[in-house]
Amino acid sequence: MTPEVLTLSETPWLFTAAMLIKVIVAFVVTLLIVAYATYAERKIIGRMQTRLGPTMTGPMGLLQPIADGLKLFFKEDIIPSQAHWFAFIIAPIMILAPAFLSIVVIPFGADFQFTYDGTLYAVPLQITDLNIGVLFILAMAGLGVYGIVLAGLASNSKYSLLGGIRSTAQMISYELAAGLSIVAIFMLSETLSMRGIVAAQQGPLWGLESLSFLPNWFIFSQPLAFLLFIVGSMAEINRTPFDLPEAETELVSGFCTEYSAMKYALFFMAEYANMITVSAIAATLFFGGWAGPFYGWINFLLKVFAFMFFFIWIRATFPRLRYDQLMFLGWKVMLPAALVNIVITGIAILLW
Amino acid sequence: MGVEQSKTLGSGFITTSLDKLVNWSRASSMWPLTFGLACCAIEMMATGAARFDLDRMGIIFRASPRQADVIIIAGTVTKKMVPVIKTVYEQMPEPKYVIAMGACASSGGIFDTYSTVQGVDEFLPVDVYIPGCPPRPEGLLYGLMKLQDKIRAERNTFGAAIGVGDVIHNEA
Amino acid sequence: MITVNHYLLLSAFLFAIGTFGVLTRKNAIVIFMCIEVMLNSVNLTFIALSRHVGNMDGQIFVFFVMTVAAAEAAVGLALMIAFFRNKDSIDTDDFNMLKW
Amino acid sequence: MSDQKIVEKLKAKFSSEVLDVVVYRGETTVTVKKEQIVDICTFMRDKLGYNLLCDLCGVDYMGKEPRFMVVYNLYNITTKQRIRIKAPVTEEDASIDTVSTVWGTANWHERECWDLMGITFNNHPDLRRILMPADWEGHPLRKDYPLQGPDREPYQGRLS
Amino acid sequence: MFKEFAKGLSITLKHLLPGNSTTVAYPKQKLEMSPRFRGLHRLVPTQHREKCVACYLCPTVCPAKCITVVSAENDKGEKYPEVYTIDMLRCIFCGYCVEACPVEAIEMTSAYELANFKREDFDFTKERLLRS
Amino acid sequence: MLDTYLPILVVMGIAFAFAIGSVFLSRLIGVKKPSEVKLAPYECGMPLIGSAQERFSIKFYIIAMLFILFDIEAVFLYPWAIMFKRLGVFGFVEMGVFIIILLVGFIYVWKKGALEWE
Amino acid sequence: MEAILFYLTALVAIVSAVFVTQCRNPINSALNLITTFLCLAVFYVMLESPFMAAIQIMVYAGAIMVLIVFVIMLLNLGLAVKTRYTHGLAGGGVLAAIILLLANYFIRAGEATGTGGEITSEVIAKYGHTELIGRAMFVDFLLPFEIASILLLVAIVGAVILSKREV
Amino acid sequence: MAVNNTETMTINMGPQHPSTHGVLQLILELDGEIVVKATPHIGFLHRGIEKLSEHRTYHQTIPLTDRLDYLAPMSNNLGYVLAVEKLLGMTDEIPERVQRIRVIMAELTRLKSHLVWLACHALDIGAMTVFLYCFRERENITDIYEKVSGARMTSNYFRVGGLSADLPDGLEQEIRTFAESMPAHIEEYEGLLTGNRIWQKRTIGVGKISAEAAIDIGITGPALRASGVDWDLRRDNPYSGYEDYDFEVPVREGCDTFDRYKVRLDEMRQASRIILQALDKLKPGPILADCPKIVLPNKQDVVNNIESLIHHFKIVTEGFKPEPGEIYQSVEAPKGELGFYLISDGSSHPFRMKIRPPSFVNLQGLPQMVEGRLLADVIAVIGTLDIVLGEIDR
Repeated sequence: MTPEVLTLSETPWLFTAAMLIKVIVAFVVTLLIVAYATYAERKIIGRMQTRLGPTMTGPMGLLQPIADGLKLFFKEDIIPSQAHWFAFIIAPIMILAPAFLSIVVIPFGADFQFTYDGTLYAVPLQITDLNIGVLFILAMAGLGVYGIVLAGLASNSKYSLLGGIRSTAQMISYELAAGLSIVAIFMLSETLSMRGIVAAQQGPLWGLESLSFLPNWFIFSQPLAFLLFIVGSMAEINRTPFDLPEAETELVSGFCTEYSAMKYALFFMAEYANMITVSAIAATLFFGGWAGPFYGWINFLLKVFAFMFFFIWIRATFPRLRYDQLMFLGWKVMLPAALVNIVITGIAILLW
Repeated sequence: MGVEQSKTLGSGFITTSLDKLVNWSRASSMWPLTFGLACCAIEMMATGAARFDLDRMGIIFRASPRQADVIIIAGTVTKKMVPVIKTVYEQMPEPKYVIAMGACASSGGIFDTYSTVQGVDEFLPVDVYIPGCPPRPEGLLYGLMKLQDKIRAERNTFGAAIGVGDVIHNEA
Repeated sequence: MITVNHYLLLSAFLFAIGTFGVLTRKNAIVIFMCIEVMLNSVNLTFIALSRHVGNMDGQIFVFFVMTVAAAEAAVGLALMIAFFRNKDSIDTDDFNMLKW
Repeated sequence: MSDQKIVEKLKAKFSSEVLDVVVYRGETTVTVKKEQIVDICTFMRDKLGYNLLCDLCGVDYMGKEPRFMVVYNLYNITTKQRIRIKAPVTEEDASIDTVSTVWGTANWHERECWDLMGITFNNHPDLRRILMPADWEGHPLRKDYPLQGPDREPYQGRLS
Repeated sequence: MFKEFAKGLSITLKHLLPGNSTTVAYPKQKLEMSPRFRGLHRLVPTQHREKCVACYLCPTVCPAKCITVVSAENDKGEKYPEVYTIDMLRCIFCGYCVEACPVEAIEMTSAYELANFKREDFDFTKERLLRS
Repeated sequence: MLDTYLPILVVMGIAFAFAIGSVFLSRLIGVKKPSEVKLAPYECGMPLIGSAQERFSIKFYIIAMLFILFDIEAVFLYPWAIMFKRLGVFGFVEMGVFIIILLVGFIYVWKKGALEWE
Repeated sequence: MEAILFYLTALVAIVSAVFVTQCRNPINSALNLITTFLCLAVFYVMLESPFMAAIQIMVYAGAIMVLIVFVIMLLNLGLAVKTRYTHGLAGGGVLAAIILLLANYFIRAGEATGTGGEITSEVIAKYGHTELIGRAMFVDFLLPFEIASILLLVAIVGAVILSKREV
Repeated sequence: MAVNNTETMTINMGPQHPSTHGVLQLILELDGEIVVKATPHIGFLHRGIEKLSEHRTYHQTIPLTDRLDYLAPMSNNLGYVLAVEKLLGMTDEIPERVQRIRVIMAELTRLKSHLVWLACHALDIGAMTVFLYCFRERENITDIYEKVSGARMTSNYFRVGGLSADLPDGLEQEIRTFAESMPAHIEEYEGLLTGNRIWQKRTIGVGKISAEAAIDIGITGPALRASGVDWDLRRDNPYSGYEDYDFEVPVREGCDTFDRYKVRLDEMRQASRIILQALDKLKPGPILADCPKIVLPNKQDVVNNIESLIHHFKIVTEGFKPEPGEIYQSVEAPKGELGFYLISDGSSHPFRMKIRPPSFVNLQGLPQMVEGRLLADVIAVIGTLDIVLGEIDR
C-alpha cells in the first residue's frame, strides 16, 4: 500500500497538525542546540586548552547557557544616543530570523508513516520540501548580511562601522564562493530540492556494485566542492579563522561593540544558529543527509554534531587570517577554484 | 540604601523566588571587562588561564563594556587614566559591579605619588576589595565569590528589573 | 479570486509611486531606489502576464531585467561615488557637469 | 680603543668644550658645554662609533649652579664600550639643542625629560608631554616638586 | 600546508583526551602554599602578650608605609605596641617587616582569602593580627 | 502552493516573534539609567576623535560591486546546472562562452589591482 | 485564503514603496525597499514562479540592495538628514497620478486575452519551475543570454574605471 | 555633515583595548584597512617610580623595581641590585652561589616573560589555545618563584649583596625537571604556530625594520637580534658570571615579526640550557656577601650578638650610604637592555635613579613598523614588540 501524502486541501487538520508539530519540534530543538552549542564549545575548547570549562553553574555547569541568557535578559539595554535607533533594534532581528528560517528546507529524516482513519499517510521529516530548496537557503544567507550591515551602520561607532563593513565584504565574498562551489552538486543531482539531493545520494558509490561498501555521497565525487563549501561557509558565518569582523583583538567586538543585553544575545545565538544551518547543509549536500547506520534523524544529528565539533576544533587550533589574505583567498583562490570545479564536473559528466 | 519597603514588590514567595532566579543568573554569569592596568592584570590573566580557569564559574572576558557586568580594576590607577575608567564604567549597562584588585587599585598601595590616584573608590563605587600586590589568583577567585555572595544577597532585583523600586543591597 | 488584473493594477500603483519618488526626491541614492521600484513593478507585470499567457518568455525577460538592474546598480553607484568624492554631496541639484 | 683614547680624541676635536672628565667605577663621564652638543654627539656617533644612545635623562642638582645636567649614555655596539656625556643646563635658560637628529631614539627620551624635568630641547620635532596628562602643571621630577604632588599630604598610615 | 594543519589539529585533539586538565578547582581543591608564601601577617604571641617590643623597625622599613605602631610601656616597664595596625589595602606583601623584625614578632601566614566589601574591613588591628 | 509555503510563513512568524519578542521584552523590563556618557559611542574610554561619519576606502565598494555581477553569474548557473545533463555538450559550450566572457572581466579587475589590499 | 494573502501583501508592498519615496533617511528608504522586494517575491510565489522569487531575493534583496546599503555606509549618508524635495512636489504628484489613471483605465477597459500557452500550473508542477526556466533560457534565449555576459563585462569594466579613478 | 576630503578615518585604539597590552593608546589614521599614521600615546600608567625611589632607601627601592616590568620582576631586581652593588664597589665580593642562583632566576624570568609574550602574541593573532598552553608552563615558573621568594610575581628576592634566602630544599630538582621539559613544550607551541600557513602569512614580512633603523631608534633585545644585529649584553658585557656559560645568541636576518618570534623561541631554548648549566655548577656556599655594613645580618646573630643587632638596626633604619658618584649598569632583560643610571650623593637614598626601560625605546619603533601596513598588522607588531606598560611609563 503506497502511503498518501498529506495535503492542505484534502486533510487540512491533519496537515496543519503535522506541520505545527514539525515546526515546533524543529524550532525548539534548534534553540536547544544553539544554547548547548555555546556550552559545548566552552567545554570542548576548555578541555583542549587543558582546563575544565563551566562546572559551577548547575551540575557540570549544565545550566550555564540558561544563566547567561537570563542574565542578558535582565541587563540594561543601551541604545546609543547617536545611533539610528530603528536600524539598531532591527539589526539583531534581521540576523537571527534568517538563520532560523534556513532550517525550514532541511530534511532531517526519511518519511514518517502513520495510519489515521484507516489511511496510511507519509509525512516527510522536513518542514517543507521546496523544489528550490538550496536557493532558499542562499537567499536567506543573503538576507542575513543586512543584520550585520545595519548593526555596523546604526551604532555610529567606528569599531562597529569598520567591523560592519569588513564583515559585509567578507560575507558577500564567501557567499559567492560557497554558492558557486555547490553548483557542481546540482549538476550531479539535477535538482535544487534538498530532499531530491539526499535521494540522489542513495545507492552505492557511482552506481558501481564493486564500490557498494561506500555510499554514493557527494563528498566522494566532489571533494574539492566540499572543501570550498566548508571553508566558504566557515567564513560566511564568521567562525575562526575567519572571525575578523568580531576580532576582539582588533576591533573590540566588531559590529556588535555597542550591543548590550538581549540584542547582543541574539547576535550570539545567530552565530550558533548559522553554525547549525551550515552543518546541516553540509551533511545534506555532501554526506547523504539522514542516510546512515542508525535511525534517520539520529544519523542526521550525529553528522551535524560532527561538523559542529569540527568547527569548534578549528577554532581552538587556528590563528586568524588578516583581512587582505581573507579577500585574497575568497576572490583569487576560491572563486576560480569553484569555477574550475564546475568545468571539471561538466567534462566528467559529459565523458561518463 | 534607604529605600522604603513600599517601593519594592514585596516579599512574597513568588517575588523572592524570582529575585533568587535573577540573582542566580547574575551571579553565575559575571562577565568582566578585559581591562588590565598593570601587574594585577597578569594575575587576572593567570586566573583566566588553565590552572584556575575562570570559565568554571561562567566568567568569560568581554572586550566591550556594553557586554560586561563587572569591571575588575586590576592595577594602578593614574590621574591620566581616571577619565578613561570613568567613561568605560559609565558605558557598562546596569547592573554593574566594581572589583578593586590589588593594593594600587584599592588604595594606591606603594605608589603614594603625584600621578597616582589613592584608590579607585575615590570615583567608583567599589563592591569588593582584594588586597595583595598582586593578589594570588585564588585571592581574585575568592573576591569574585564574595561578589557572588553579595549579588545573591540582593533583594528586589526582579522588582527593580521591571521598574518597581530599586535594588536593595544587603550586607552579605 | 485573484486575476491578472489585480497584479497589473498593483504594479501600476508601484510604478506610479516610483515615478513620484524619482520626480520629487533630491537624494540621488533615493532616486536610484525609486527607479528600482519602477523596474520591479514592471517585473511583476511581466511575470503576471507570463503566467496568464502561459509562456515562459516573460519570465526570461525578467531575468534579463535583473541582469540589467545589477549592471546598472554597479555602474550607477560607482558614478555616484565618483561624484560624491568630488562634490561631497549626492544631491541632484549639484549634478552639474560643466562644473565637474 | 680605550676610554682614555676616546676622551683624548674628543678633547682634540672639541678642546674648548670639554669641561671635565671623571672616571668612577670604570665608567668614563665627560662633561661638555651644552652649546655644541649636537656636533659633539654627531662626532661621537660618526667618528667614534657610539651608534646607540642607550639613555638620555636630566638630573636636577637643586641648589647647585648650574642646576640641571643632561646626561647621555652612549654605547658602541661594535666595541661594546660605554661612555657618558653630560651637559650642564642652567635654571634660567633650561634648554639644550635636541639630539633627535643624531639618534632617532632621543625623540621620546627628550620628550620625557621635558615632561618630567622641564628642560626644553631646541628644534625638537614634537616636544609635548609624554607621560603626564597634557594639561599637567609642573615638572614632577624636579627636586622642589613634592612627591605626592602639590595638593596632597603623604600617606602616614591609617590611625583609626 | 595540510600536514602542518593536521599537526596543529592533532595537538589540540591530544589535549582533549581526559587527564590533560591542569585546573585546580579552587574552592573545593586548594593548592598548598609554599612555606615562604607571603600572605596575611600575624603577630606572634608569647604566653600572655604579643612578642612585639614596639621597636619601630617595621614601620620604618615598610616601603608602603602601611604599618602604624604606637608604643607604650606596661607596668613591668616593658615596651609593647599599644596600637599596631596594618592597612592591608596598602600593604604590598613584600615581607620587609618580617625581615626587619629583630625579635621575630611578626610573620607571614599563607592566608590569601582576604577580599572584603568595605575599606574599613582592612584595618588589621593588633587583635586581629594576633588572631590570624 | 500553500502546501509548501505555508510552513515557511509559520516559521517566519515564529522566528520573528521570538526575535522581536525577546528584544522588546528585554527592553521593556531591564533597568534603564541612561546618561550622556553611557549613550556616547564606545571609543576605548577616550573622548571621540573625529566622528564615525568619516569615509571608507573605495575598495570595499569594488568588492560589493563585483559580488553583484558574479552573483548574477551564479544565478544563471543554477538553472543551467540542473539542466546540464539534458543540455549536453551544447549547454557546456554555451555556459563556457558565458563564463569566459565574465572571466575576462574578472581578470581585468585582477590586473587592475582592484582586489589588492596593499 | 489566497485573496487575503494577496491584499495583505499588496498593502505592505504599497505602503513600503510609499515609504521608500518619503523617508528622510536613505537607510530607512533602503529598509522599506527591501520589504517591497520581499513582498514581490511573495507575489512571484503566488504566481507559481518560485525560482523567480528566489532570485528576486538573491539578486535584488541580497545583492543590489546590499550594494546600495553599502554605498550609504561608505558615504556615511545614513545619519545625514537633508532637504527632501527638489522638483515640484505638485508636478511629480500630477504626473504620477496621470500614469496611475491611464494604467487603471487601460487595465479596466480591456479584457485579459491571449491565454492558452503551453505552460500551465500542471506543467510547472510536473517539470519544476527552475527546469522550465533553464530550458527556455538555454534553448530559446541563447543569444540574449550570451549578450548578458557582455553586458556584465562592460559593467565590471565601467564600474572599476569609475571607482578607481583618482579624483 | 562634516566634510573632509581625505579618505582616511582616525580610530583610537586603547587605553581600554584587548590587544594593546595594558594601557597603551594608539591613534591610527586609516585609509580603508591601511594604517597611514600611527601615534602611540603613553603615560597612562605613569606611577612616578623614579621620583618615589628618591624618597626611599636603596633597600626599599627593590620592591619598586618588581613593578617595572611586571612580567620579568627578577630581571629588574637583578639590574637594580647589580647597579647598587656597582655603586657600592662590591661587585667582586658577591659569592659564587649567589651569582649562580641569580642567573638561574634571571633565566627562569626570561622564560616567564617570553611565555607571556608568546601567549599574548598568539592570542592577538587569534590562536587562543597557545595562550593557555603558555600560561600552563608559566604557572610552573610562578610556583618556583613562590617557593623561592614567597610571591608569585613580585618576588623581591634579590638583595644588595646577595639573596633574601637560599633555595629551599628540593627546588633544584624541580627547576631541573622544568628546564628539561621546556624544549618539548616549545615544540608544542611551534607545532601549533610555526608551520601553520595562517601564522606564517600573518607574521612573515610584517613589521619590518632594518638594522640601521633599529639601532637609530635604539631598539634592543630580541627585536634587534631579529634584525640581524648580533648583540647580547650577557655575552658582550657579561655580568653575574654569564661568561661561564655556554650559550648561543640567536640572530636572524628577516627583520620581521616571524623572525622576532623565532628569535624569542630560540632564546627560550637557550635559557633552559643556561639554567641546566647553572644548576650543574651550583655549589653550596654563602648567600650573602661578607659586608656587615650593607647586608642584613643573620636573624640568629641578631638575637645573640649585640654587634649584629646594632648593624641590623642601623641598616634597617638608615640604610647603607654609597659614596657620591654615578654609575650606569644594564642587564639583558627579556625585552632588551634594561639600564639603571644611579647617582648617589652620599645619602642612603638614591639621588637620582633613571631607568632605561627597553620597551619604552622599542615602542618608539612602532610607527615605522606599521605605517603603510594593515590594521591587523598593528596588532601583530604590538604583540611582537613585547611591550610592558609598567616599564614604559614607570
